[in-house]
This record gives sequence, C-alpha cells and structure tokens, in this order.
Amino acid sequence: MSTIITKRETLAGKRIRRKEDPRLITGTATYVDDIKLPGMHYAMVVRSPHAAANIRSINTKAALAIKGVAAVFTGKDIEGVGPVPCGAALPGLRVPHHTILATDRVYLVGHPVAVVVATDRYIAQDAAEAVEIDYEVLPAVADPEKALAPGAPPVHPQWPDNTAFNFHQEGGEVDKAFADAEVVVKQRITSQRLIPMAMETRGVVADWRAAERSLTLFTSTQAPHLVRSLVAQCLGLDDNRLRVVAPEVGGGFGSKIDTYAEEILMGFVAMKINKPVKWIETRRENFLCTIHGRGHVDYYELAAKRDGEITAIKLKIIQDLGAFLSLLTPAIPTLSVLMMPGLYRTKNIRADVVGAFTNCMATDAYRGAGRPEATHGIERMIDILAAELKMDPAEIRLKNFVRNEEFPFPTATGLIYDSGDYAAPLHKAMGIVDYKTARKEQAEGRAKGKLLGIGMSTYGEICAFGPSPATPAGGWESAQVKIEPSGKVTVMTGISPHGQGEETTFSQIAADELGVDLDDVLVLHGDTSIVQYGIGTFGSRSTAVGGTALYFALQELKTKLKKWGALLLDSEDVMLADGQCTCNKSGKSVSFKEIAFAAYRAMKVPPNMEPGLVATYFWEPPNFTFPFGAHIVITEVDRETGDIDIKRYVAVDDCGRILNPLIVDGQVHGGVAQGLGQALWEGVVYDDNGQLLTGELMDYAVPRAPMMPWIESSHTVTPSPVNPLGVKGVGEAGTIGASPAVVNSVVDALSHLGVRHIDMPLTPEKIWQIVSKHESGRPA
Amino acid sequence: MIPEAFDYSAPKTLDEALGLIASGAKPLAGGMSLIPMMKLRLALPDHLVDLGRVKDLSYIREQAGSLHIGAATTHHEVESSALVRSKCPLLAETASHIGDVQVRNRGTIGGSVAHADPSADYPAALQALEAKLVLKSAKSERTVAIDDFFVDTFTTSIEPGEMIREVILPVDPAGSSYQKVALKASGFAVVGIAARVRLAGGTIVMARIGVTGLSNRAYRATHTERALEGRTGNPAEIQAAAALLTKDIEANADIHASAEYRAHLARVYAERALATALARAV
Amino acid sequence: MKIAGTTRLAVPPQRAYEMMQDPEVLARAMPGCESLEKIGPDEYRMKMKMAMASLSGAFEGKVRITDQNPPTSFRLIVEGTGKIGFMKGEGLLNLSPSAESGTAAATDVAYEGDVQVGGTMAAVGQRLIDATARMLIKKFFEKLTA
Amino acid sequence: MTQSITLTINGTSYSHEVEPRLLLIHYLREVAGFTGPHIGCETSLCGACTVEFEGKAVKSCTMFAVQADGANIVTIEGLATNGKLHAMQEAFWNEHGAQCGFCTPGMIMTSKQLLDRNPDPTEAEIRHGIEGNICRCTGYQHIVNAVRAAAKAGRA
Repeated sequence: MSTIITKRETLAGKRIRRKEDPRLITGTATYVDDIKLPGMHYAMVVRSPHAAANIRSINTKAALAIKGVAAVFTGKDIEGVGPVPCGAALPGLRVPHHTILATDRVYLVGHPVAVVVATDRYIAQDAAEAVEIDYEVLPAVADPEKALAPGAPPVHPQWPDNTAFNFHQEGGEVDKAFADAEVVVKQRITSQRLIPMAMETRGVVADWRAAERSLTLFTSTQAPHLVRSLVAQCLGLDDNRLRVVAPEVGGGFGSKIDTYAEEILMGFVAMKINKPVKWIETRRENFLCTIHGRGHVDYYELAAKRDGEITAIKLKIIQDLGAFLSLLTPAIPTLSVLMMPGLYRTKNIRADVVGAFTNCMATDAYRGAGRPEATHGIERMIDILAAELKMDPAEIRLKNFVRNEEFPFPTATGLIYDSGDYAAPLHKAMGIVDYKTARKEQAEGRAKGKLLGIGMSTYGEICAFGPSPATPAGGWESAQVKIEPSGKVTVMTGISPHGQGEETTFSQIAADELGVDLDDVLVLHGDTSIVQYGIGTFGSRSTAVGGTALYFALQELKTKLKKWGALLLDSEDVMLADGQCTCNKSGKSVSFKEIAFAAYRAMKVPPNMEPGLVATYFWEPPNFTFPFGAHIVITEVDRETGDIDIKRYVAVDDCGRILNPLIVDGQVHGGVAQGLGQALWEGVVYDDNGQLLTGELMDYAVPRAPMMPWIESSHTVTPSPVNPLGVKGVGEAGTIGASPAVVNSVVDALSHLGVRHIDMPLTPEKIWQIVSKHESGRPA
Repeated sequence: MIPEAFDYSAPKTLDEALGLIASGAKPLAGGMSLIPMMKLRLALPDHLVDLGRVKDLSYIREQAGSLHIGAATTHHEVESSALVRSKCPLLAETASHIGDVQVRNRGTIGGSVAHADPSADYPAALQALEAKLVLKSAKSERTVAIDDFFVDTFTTSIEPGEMIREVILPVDPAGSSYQKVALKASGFAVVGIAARVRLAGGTIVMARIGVTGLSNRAYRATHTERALEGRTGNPAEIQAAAALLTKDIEANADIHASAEYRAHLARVYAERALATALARAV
Repeated sequence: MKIAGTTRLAVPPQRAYEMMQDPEVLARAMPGCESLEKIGPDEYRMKMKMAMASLSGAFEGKVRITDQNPPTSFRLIVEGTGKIGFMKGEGLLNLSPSAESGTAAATDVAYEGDVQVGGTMAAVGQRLIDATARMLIKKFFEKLTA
Repeated sequence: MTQSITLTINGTSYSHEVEPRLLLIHYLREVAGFTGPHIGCETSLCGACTVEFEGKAVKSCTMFAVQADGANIVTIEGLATNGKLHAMQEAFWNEHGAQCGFCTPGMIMTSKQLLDRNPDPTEAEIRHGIEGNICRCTGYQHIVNAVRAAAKAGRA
C-alpha cells in the first residue's frame, strides 16, 4: 500500500505512489511502436536460418516486385556503415568485424542478411518472405567448451582456436594457501544462458531530414546518449545532428544498453529512402538477436581450514561470448572476477577467464551482469565446503564475513567495499524463518521421508557504476535543475529509467531539498535534445549516481536561490525552507515563484550572478557502492515427480538508505523473480548445429504469477559513505541473491542422499533423475 | 508476425458454412490454435469460414441421458456451466485447465478437438468419457467414437468437407478427476490424465482413463482400466494398475521431458487422478 | 534429435530393399512428396508439400541413398528447405527376415538416425517435432507396401 | 480484397475497410488509434494485447479484425469514466502494480475480468486468473496486492 502525500512533509523514506503511473495505467504512454510519422515506412529484417553458412547469392527481385515495397538492402549496400560497436577493451582482445548486414557469411541463426522496406508492415513481411537467399551451410559450434576443444569448427575462420581473449587476475598468495590448505573442495558450476525478455521488444523509428542533415532516432534503449555517439559514428553524422529519444521503454534488464545493428540500419534506411522508417522486433527476433545473459562454465576450487575459514579461491571461467562482441560482452566475466570473493575476507584469489566464440547470439549485461554468476559460484562453494566440514551454512558464513570494523575493506580483486554489516541481514533473515525451528522441522520431516531444504545466500554486489576509469563509456552522471519562471521545478537527468520509477524518486529528492510539493517537480529524461548529456540506466546506478548528481545540482541551485532571495529581501541573513526564502531577522519571505520571476525578469541581478535559475552538475563517483543481503529459502521436493515447492522465500536486503520503500520492494520482487527464473525454469537451448530450440515463449519459461512464491521482503540499512544520499542501489539485488539461495535449498533437501551440487535450471526431471538414482542406490 | 492473405467468409447458417467447407474452405472457430499457426505462417489457408456467427453452434443441452455440446461452445462456457459441472464434472474440470482465461474465453471445444494437438487437455477427458462426435458435411452427418477420431499427431478421421457439429457425452455420475503436468512455458500438457471410476459396494465397477501429452495422440489406458475393475482401489492396486498405463505406448520426448520421465509422470499422475476420482466416487 | 525404431513389412527382405531403392515407390511413400527427379546416382531432387490438420508447408530438397549393402542395409538422407525452415533426416536402415511371423514373406526393418530442423519449425515446434517425425516415418512404411 | 467492418470501441462506433488478415490488435492500434493494448509476442502467450471483447477478456493478437465486426470492445483507454480511474487502475497505482508499464494495460483488463467473475478471490485464484499475462518487472506480488485492493474497494 502506498502513502498518498497531501501536505508538505519529508518525502524520503515514504511509500509514495509513482508519478509515472497515470499514463501507464490508462494506456496512454508512448512506446516506440506507438509513434507514427507522416510517410512512415516499415522495415522487416531477413535473417539467416543457419548458424554458419556462406552466402552464395541473394535474389531480391520477387520482393521488389511486390506492390508497396520501397527498397531492399543487402550487405552489398552498406559499405562504410558501421560496424556494430563493442565498447569493452581487454589486452589482446580479438574483436570480429561486425557489419550491420551480413556480407558474405553468416555467423549465427538470426544474423541479419537483408532489410525489406515497404509502406506497411504486412507488405514488408510478405516481401521479406520473398527474398531468396542461397546458403552453403557450414559446420557450427554452439557450446563454449566444445568450441575451445581442438578441431572445433572455427566461428571466425581467422581464429581457429575460437578464443577471443584470456584474462588473468590474481591477488595474495594462492599457491601457498592451497599448499597449506587443510581442506580443498572443487566443483564445476554452470550459469546457463538466459533471455532477458523485456516485455517490450526492441524497436526503432528513424526520421531523416535531408536538408538539415539531421536524424532523429526513437529507440527502445537504456542509454540514449551512448546510442547517439555510437550511431553517429557508424553513419558518419555529426553527433549534434543526431537526436536520440528513448520514449517510454518497456523494460530492458541490461539488454537495451547495447547499440544494435538495427539502430544503425534504420538510420541508414531512413537516409536512403528519405522517409521515416519503423522497425519493431518480433518476439522471435528478440530471442534470437537481442543479447543473452550469463553463459558461464566455471571451475571452482576453495582452500580452507578445518574450522571453516576460507583461505583461497581459484576460479576458471569459460565465457560463452557468442559470435560477435556486443557493447560490453567481454567485460561481463571480468565483473564476475571482481566479485568472486563475495562477502568473505579471503585475500588470496586467482581467476582465469577464457572468452569463447560460438555460433550463437552475443552474451552481455543481463540483470546482475557477471555478479549473479560470481555470487552463485561462491555461495554454492561455501555450502559445498560447509557440507564437507559438516558445518552449518550460516555458521561458516558468519565465520568468513568481512568484519564491521574492517570497512572500508580492500578486496583481493582490487575493490574497496564501502560499508557493511554483513551479519545483520543474515541474522534478521534467520530470525524471520526461525532458523532453529526450521532445522528441527527439517529433521523431523526427513525422518518421515519428506525432502525439505533450507538454503541461504549471503550476497554482495558491485553497484552504482561507477568511477569513470572503471566503466567503459564513463561512469559519471549528470543532472540539470531549473526553476521555471512560474516557480515550478524541472529536472533533466542523464539516466534513462524504463520502469525503475526515478521520475518519482528524483521528484522526492528535489522536493525535499527545495521544500516544494512533489507535483511541482517534473523529471525529464531520455531525449538527447533535452537532456544535457548522460550515461544511462544500468548497473543499479540511477539513484546512487544520477540521484547524487541531482543532489549536487540542487545544492548549487539553492545557493543561487539564496542569493536571489537575499537581493529581494535586502538581507544577507536568509534561509530556504518550504519553497520560500526567509529573512532570519525580519521574518519576511519571498516565494520561489517570486524569486523565479525576478531571476528571469532580471531588472536587478545579484553581484557576480547571471539571470535565470538553472544549475547543472556532472558527478563523478569516487567509488562503487556495495549492497548486500541475505535470502533464505525453504523448499520441499516431491520425490515422485521432482517438483520443487518453495514454501518460504525470505529476502533481507541492505541497499543503503531507502528513498521509496514501495519502489524498492518492487525492485526486489522483480529481481527475485528473474533469479528464480534462472534457478528453476529458464535456460536457452541451442542444439549442436546452433539452432535456437527455445526460440519463443512456447519453449522458454519465464515466471508466471502462479509459479511465484510470496516474497517476505525486508531490509537492514547501512548507508553508503560514497554519496551524500547514502544510497547503494537495488535493481539487481534480488536477482543476485535468489539463484544460489534456491539451489542451496534444493541441494540441502537432497544432501542426505549425498547430493552436493545441481546445475541450473533445477527442472523437475533433473531432480527426479537425481532422487531416483540415489534412492535406488545407483551412483549419481 | 503476420499471416498470409486469405479470403474470409462469415456465414450465418450451418448450411452456408458447410457449403463453403465443401468447397475447400477451412473452418475458423475460436482460432486459438489456428491463428497463432497462421501468424507464424505454419498454416496457410486460402479461405477461412468463420463459424463465430453461425446460429445454433454454441449450446449445452441435456437430452435423453446425454449432454450435447455445440462445437462452438467455449472452454469458459463449459467450465462455468452449472449443467456440465453437475452432470459431467470431469469435462468442466478439464476445461478449467486449458490455456489461460483469455484462451478459454475464445477457444471452442470443436476447434480444440479438430486440431488434435497431442498435448491438448480436452482429448484426455473425451477419451475417458467415451465421447462421441457428430461430424457434418453438406451431404451427410455421422457420429464417430472419440477413439476412432484421433488418428495421430494433428491427424483425425475427419473427411474433407466435414466439420464437428457437436460433442456428445454421457451424463456421468462417476467420480472423476483431471490432473495435469503443464509445460511451464506454454501451458500444454506434458501429461494429462482424466480418470473416471464408478463404485458399487466398495468395488470398482467401471474405470475409464484418458491420457494426453504422453504420445502421438490422446488414448484410453485400457490395460489400467481392466486392472482396476473388480478391485477395491487400494493404493497397491492403483499403483499396479497405473504401472500398466504406458504399456504398448511410445512416449514422446522433447527438450522439456524425456520419454522415460514423461512415462513416469503419466503413471504418477494416473495414481493421483485415480485416488482423487475414487475419493469423489464415494 | 535421435530417432530409432522398428517396423515390419509384409514382403521378403530382397523385395523390401528393392522397393526402397525405387524412386517411384519412394515418391509414393514419402508423406507429401509431389515429385522426385533423378539428379545423380541414387540422388533425387524432391518437392514436398506437408499438410497435417491446420499445418502446411512446402519444401524443396534432396533424397540420397548411400552405403548400400543389399539386401540388408542402406542409408537414407532426406533434406528439405522451405519458408518455414529446413529439415534434414538421416537414417541407417537394417533389413532382416522376420523371425516371428513364421513365413518368409516378411521383413523386419530397424532404423536409427538423426533429425535436424531449423527455422520457424525449430523455434516454435519443439513440443511436436518428435511425435511428428515418428508419424511421418510410420506413414512412410505404411504407404511403402500399401 | 477488403471487407467493411463496423464496431464499437470504448463507446464510439468505428467503420473501416480492412483486409481479412488484419489482426485485431493492429486494427485497434494502427487503424482506430488505440495504442494502449500492446504486442509482446506472436504466440498468444504474453497477454499484453488483452482487451474486453463482448464483455470477455481476449487476446486481440489472436483475432482478426473482421471477426470483431459488430462487436463491442473496451480497451484500457476506455476503462476510466468521466476522468475517474477504474478501481483496478487506481489499485495498480496505489500498490505499485506497474513498473515498465508494457504489460499493464493487458494485466489490468485481465484483472478486471477476474473480479467481474469472482469479486473476492484468494491469492491462488488471483495468480491463476492472471496466468495468461506475463510481467517481467514486478514478480507479480504488487499486482496480486493491487487485485486484492481493488476487490476490497469493490466490496466497500
């Protein structure tokens, strides 16, 4: 339930219903596909049905003959345009040349080969079917470990080892720790490929004004300024003549950070046909050609003492990259490396990452981006270690946590954890489930043949991306605040929310700082012609970085307000409160409206001031933030069918200071749903030939309402010292905490059968196989 | 995703509809199976006859000890019909498992049955109920037993020019249950078991079991039925009978479930459906 | 996807083998086959139109017979491409005199192979590929001796 | 070849010539101009396109416009009356039932159907009732709360 604010009061920390919602609940928001321009054409992309093939010939005659077809473009037409950009750099990285349309060879199912442009989308689809392409099918490889094996078909003929990069990071004395270890546990752990599956697929409307040499791109993106810079480069345009608008965006979860071939291609098409053009991704295309998440095979080794102290971690990551490198593809596994110690103190780590090309869609940032994989790994390993040592999983975690007095804590991977009280959420979660009683009930149930499991994860994450030297396209964020001549407040932010609710939280920040009503504030975003500049929304950064930029812009604005107030009140001793400036001596005050009028009318200007009431701030964060939390899950496994019933899901998250608990809860719930999705149901399946077998919602199971348990969500609050708001970020927390908690719970349910690890997704058949093998005495 | 172009007719009478079907047009009922296939261009009919406006094709009537359900009756109408719920609860229960509420609002019993999807829900219940179908063409009308109707995957014994007119079911006092393992993605049955049992003096005098999802077509598990009749239906008997469910059956396999697991699930769910049906029969 | 199975044909092995090398017989037996045109030794161009209930699709492709070992085994390769995707089926067929029937007039055929599909069929048809493949094989053998 | 259709959308009558293959969702969005219902898939599995057709929630991506000739349709745009939000809309707002908003119009239409048929549903009945609508943002919990709140408001 939300709080409806009726009078002026502090808004931070209140469950305020969102300002974005009236347009969403009335169906009047404008998403890309809702945009209609005069003379607009529709484009349909013709895609390869093969994962690897040479293009022998393309015949577009029949397509062009269809009435209403304006043009068909193929790889021959796009010389000098592109390539699709990869923004991440690693030493020795091999970056394949990624043209916006295939030229002579296709590298994955769904690879764009031609684009058909027609007066309506029905004709475009008919014409797309009429394009004839003759392929010479080549052998393909769809599994990263098979791709790295000798003799595998090369994804890119020039790199027969299918290796894009090797990355090594090391800290402390790993060899010594392993030599001295009293116990070593090892496990291969996979984190399967996932489809991000934003409800709105990608889409682009491109509008070219030849006389002005200016292009407007409406695109469903999380990072409009980044799209502007990259697409301008690809099309040879000046960036100030490319306007990128992210209208209402129907979810992204990382999959809309990238600049995609179709964004460049639609700009190209609009410039060629001199008409606006629209392309809307189908759901099948979305599964095939929007980035996938995860795609790890991890080999873990943990060294420890008999008392449970972890002394070193070794990790080998095989990252399935796909055929091409999307914007951040190779950087994602390096985030896993940064996060590999989790919340634990060990200073000895070694990581080796191999990036493997496969004939599949690129993997890239999907909710959590590298951190869920790392958290899943370490949280599984600590349970495996606990089982080996016959220790309680809570006890072993408490033993290894970074201690409160150790913050700021430098990790072996080069990070500095900002603040934390790692035991607090665990204790709180254990209290909520009544851990002791739950263990007792588990033992009693087990005696009666019930397969009950209690699993926990104590996760940490890197958020608030981030210090610019450590973030591929810069990690600062910007805000501009204006007090309009009417006294109303307009905020322009560089973040680009698409469901996270920052129009509301940023209004709260501005209203609190200025002492105005929530409704006096308007937050604008997602349009490069309106917003000064920005980085975008991803990496749980919007409030921690964008909100902080806003906070500092507001401080500057307040300084200006005071100066104008002092001028109008003819006193140096003034204060700002409740939307007015008051003289401390006389008690006289002027409203912001009066100040604004004076500032824009400018009959008189304070000394060393300019007319107007605008402040702009670009904030560079000095560090990341490090939220953390504890999730505890109680499950029961049906031994006959392998079904998993989640009996309780308790999430205690610490995301620093909370500005709007209603929105934070929503983020946790949604995050948990995606983490549960990975743990239990979701998983991309490519066959050995690179055919995507989970090509639609028919065969790829995202969580539906009846599949979700009730999430008992609560918080501890450890403010971040990194920013003055004390916030850390919460968008990805649920996803990161959920998958290991669920898997740990199910493994716990089966632990007395000798089960130590199960790879995700925990499908009923997999569980049934394990249970029936163990119960019949056959080895697993 | 957009269908190929086609001609469309929306006749008001059955005779007109049958005339168009005789000339090769494809009937469109609720469209819940056909339209998605058309959008994917897996189905390419030249001419659609919309049955949605044909008079007297949507009804539920009790007549001479049988229920007659018009082909265009929606799943929602079946699941919410007081008559079906009291006289043939197995069918109402099964209807409530089909797809989701929007699909049940549009999808029809005739359309679903004619499509013969091997994982559809209705066929299991219709097999267990020994339903009969009235097939009508411009020239003739015939009644076929449901078991003779389902031939194979997407294949029925319907002749060109024919359409399903109505489904005939017994007024059924037996205890019954439909239990289903649904694919998480699409809601289709991995396996679905429809069970009916009648007890007399503590003995099972009749058992009928319909199975969907397991193999190429919905079938009656006659081995299981025979093993139950004359027994009391204690857990050991149920288990032994359910074990016969997959006898002579080649189970489907796909990325969601192996043949072995499907067959196992079918046996487990048969036990569960039978236990529930027996409890309801008392 | 792997496929394997057995079937019985009411003709002796030699006859069964010969029938399955005969393009006319193959054309008649292959579900939906509209034409089979010889393009090389034991290699034929094929046009197919599949129709199952509401589903339909046209394919063009090739049929090849390799590894002949008359009258006991050969390999049959069928490939087709259409707007809804492509398919490739490859199977080794082993023929042996039927042991059970008592007369010499029957042949047991054991087949083992692999079916691949791509395009729309692969993307949306996972649930149905297995059952459909088995049905088509069954129809093939039924029509072979019909 | 086109056909002429006349139908009522949100209380207003519309007549157009349409191709038989024109899907109802495309008709509503592109011909009649109601862009509230959305397209989230091609396989009738996401529910984003849900509208009320003759009083019943249906997926407008799985109907042809010609099938709607003569019908009465309500889209999300027609739910509020005289500027007053429908109780379900109000509840989605108060309970934070929407995040990115893309599924929201369909979700609200299905939730409305749910309460039309069952004014006091349990949590399980709510979850079952909206199983044909995918939301990727909320994990459904706040949607369940919203439906409960709307039910409560309806009883008040």
